[in-house]
Amino acid sequence: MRPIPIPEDRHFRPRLIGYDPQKSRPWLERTVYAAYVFVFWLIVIATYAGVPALFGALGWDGGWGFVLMRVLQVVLLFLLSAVIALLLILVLRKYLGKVQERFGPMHYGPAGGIQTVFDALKLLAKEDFVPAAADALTFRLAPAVTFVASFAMFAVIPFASGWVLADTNVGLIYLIAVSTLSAYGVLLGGVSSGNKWALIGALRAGAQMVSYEIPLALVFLTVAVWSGTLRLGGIVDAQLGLWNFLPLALPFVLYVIASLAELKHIPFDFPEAESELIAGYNVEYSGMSFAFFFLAEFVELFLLPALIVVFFFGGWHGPLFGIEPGSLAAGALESLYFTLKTAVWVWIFLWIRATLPRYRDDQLMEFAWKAMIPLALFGLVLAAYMRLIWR
Amino acid sequence: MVTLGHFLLLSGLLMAVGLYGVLTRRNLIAVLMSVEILLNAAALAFASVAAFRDPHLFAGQVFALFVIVVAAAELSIGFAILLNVYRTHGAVTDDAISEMRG
Amino acid sequence: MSLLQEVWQAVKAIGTGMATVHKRVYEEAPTEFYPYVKPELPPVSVQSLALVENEDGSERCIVCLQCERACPAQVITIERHRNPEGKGFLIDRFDIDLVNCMYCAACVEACPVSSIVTIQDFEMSTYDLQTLKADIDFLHEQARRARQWYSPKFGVELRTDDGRIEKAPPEMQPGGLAEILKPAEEVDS
Amino acid sequence: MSLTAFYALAAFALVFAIFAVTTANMVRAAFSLAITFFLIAGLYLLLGSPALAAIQFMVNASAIPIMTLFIIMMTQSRSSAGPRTWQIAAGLLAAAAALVFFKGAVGHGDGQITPVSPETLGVNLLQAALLLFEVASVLLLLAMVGAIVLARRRAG
Repeated sequence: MRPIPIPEDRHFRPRLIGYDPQKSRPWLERTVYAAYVFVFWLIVIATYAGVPALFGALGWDGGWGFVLMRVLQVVLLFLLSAVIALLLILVLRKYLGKVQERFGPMHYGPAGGIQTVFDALKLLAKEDFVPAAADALTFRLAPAVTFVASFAMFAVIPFASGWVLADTNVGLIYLIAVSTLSAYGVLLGGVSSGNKWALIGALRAGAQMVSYEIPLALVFLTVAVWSGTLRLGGIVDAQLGLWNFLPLALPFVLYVIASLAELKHIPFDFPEAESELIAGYNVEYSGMSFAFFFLAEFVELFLLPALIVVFFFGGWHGPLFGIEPGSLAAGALESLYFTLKTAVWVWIFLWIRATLPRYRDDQLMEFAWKAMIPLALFGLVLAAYMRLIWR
Repeated sequence: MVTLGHFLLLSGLLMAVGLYGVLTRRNLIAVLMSVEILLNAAALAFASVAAFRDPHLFAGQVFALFVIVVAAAELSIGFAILLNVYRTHGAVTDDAISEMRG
Repeated sequence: MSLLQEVWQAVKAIGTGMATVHKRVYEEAPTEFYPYVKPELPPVSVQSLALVENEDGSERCIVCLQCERACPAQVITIERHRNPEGKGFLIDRFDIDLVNCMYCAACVEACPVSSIVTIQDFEMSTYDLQTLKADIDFLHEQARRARQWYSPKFGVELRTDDGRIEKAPPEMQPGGLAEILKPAEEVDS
Repeated sequence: MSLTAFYALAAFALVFAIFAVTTANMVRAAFSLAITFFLIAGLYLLLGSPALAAIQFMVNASAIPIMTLFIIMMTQSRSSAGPRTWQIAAGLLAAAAALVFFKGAVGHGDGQITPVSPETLGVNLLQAALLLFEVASVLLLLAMVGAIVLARRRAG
């Protein structure tokens, strides 16, 4: 008689930390999120206060030393974007799970808190192949272009007063330019994949992003007209008395809608509509290349809400409790305010994603050209008129 | 020390590349792309002369802006025409639209 | 309907939807934590098959081949030889191909001595299909591991902690059919 | 340092421009065209004109190559046929002529770069060059209307 092995425990059972099988513990989840935000905050402080202080102490703040400092800051920002992606993917999965009567990831780390780290490791370990029908060079380049286009926006985002890489006086124009750029990677990735779904997804993405660029740029101009400057720090400073979302209510609403479309976020997620296009432009990607597309998407999911905060919700402004402005403590506190305001907006974006269904493609374009652009123009004229009267 | 000569020479080289492209490309989209290089070379020449020799008015920079505008307009019209060519002839090469030659 | 009314309705619909979604977040999910918490299965539940031995360890199966004939999927293979010392037959081979079995329990219905029973062990997932070509040892082992099984003749039976087989109380019997099952008890004794 | 930056930007701009006009793969051509225009935007930064650089970035380096990629997809011309021999000859000749025309630029002047702020450029655009500005807007409007009329699918 053949002996049959009967394992005592036939199932692979990963450990459950923080989940009583009978009930969930929301406080543990929130602690995990807070820990991620805390790491984020520390990296921000290190990037914008620590590194310049270090180089100033070493006396390397001129010439190539300055270049080295900027390089170090950019490396730290890359780390920051990795933290953002890890946190946002986790929050997205947990939140959507709750909405859909599930728990989301809960097996690895406290309350599933390091699930996304393992996911990232899995993506790193996967084979990164190029399909036979693809144009190999462009196919390889596309994820990098997408990521760089999103990442480049960090250059002008002010985390606190003076905490910005390039406090340029063409900041807004730079933002418009860079946000146009992110259509590149998507278009190149889809076109070079040699896959019809990817091609359709890329064409949809291109058309959608180019269309929604226009209201987005018009809202940028409205904010510039209202604040009287193209510098992002200047825009935040101009909101000291009154946050912009009150006088600029119409452009604010338009900005939220347009940035949803720019993010390729539900209800505007045509480029990667799973039910129609499998995954759209990134269907042929795997491994590291796919990870870069993913990273870019979630960095943008942080950056566009951050821009909402900069433009309409007073950026880093908040009560300072008597701390002298300009000091390290004040900068840290201001960047914390900025982070928390941004977190609220990210949450609202996720909430929208959990609620709304997808639009139809022709309705999307019609909405952009027939509603968004006229309204944005109207808002621009209105803002200019109010500015003439009031200031 | 960067001088005006550097920029003008670069502009000339880009102009040469653009001309070569206009004359050798057989796909009409590629021809339009070469024209873009030509226009950019011209804009670069304008902007550099303005930056080096016109410290008050910067008329050259304004003109460079105008060149960019013209480039955008030219390209949109050109692509619209090419789309029509594609609809009637099925391709956008120079062979496709040489039927007038008989 | 005017444009403004339409816009207002759209905004109201979106607001209602988002409020509903937000309320849902704070409610408990009805998720079952399966590998950690075993599900409550009904007493009669055809998850797998087992071959019950008597309490003294002797074979309950009389090798009558009723189950092999009853099986619609023909997954039961039995070989036997005549008992040289007494009456009846001895088992050479009793195999059930659990891969192709469709768990109709026709064999359980056919068994005159209620040797082959249905058990509640549903965790049959494996990396090797060969382990599901159950032979007699496997089927006995399954029966020894099971705490509870069912056959139409004896109803639901339980295995106590010291290994004895007992009849389940009437409330655990299917439909509470304690009276119908009485003649079966007489056959057993 | 500015000389190093100039040589780096100029060399790569030329390389990518040459690649754009010679490669048979149209998608790659459009992409290298975009890179050329990025590098030219960098040259505008060297010229002390961030506004011009940003606009170059926005229009020439982003919008136009994306439109080109679109039209490449729509007309299904992913690859371009190679040039004829006489075309190469004519092209080289024209390029040489252009270079002869520009040879006077070599060693031309050693002037100082005057940076121009966006405000100065804007004020100039709306005061000294107001007519040009208006003409440009009319031109853009005409181009938009013309493109729509030309590209519209006709009934039947």
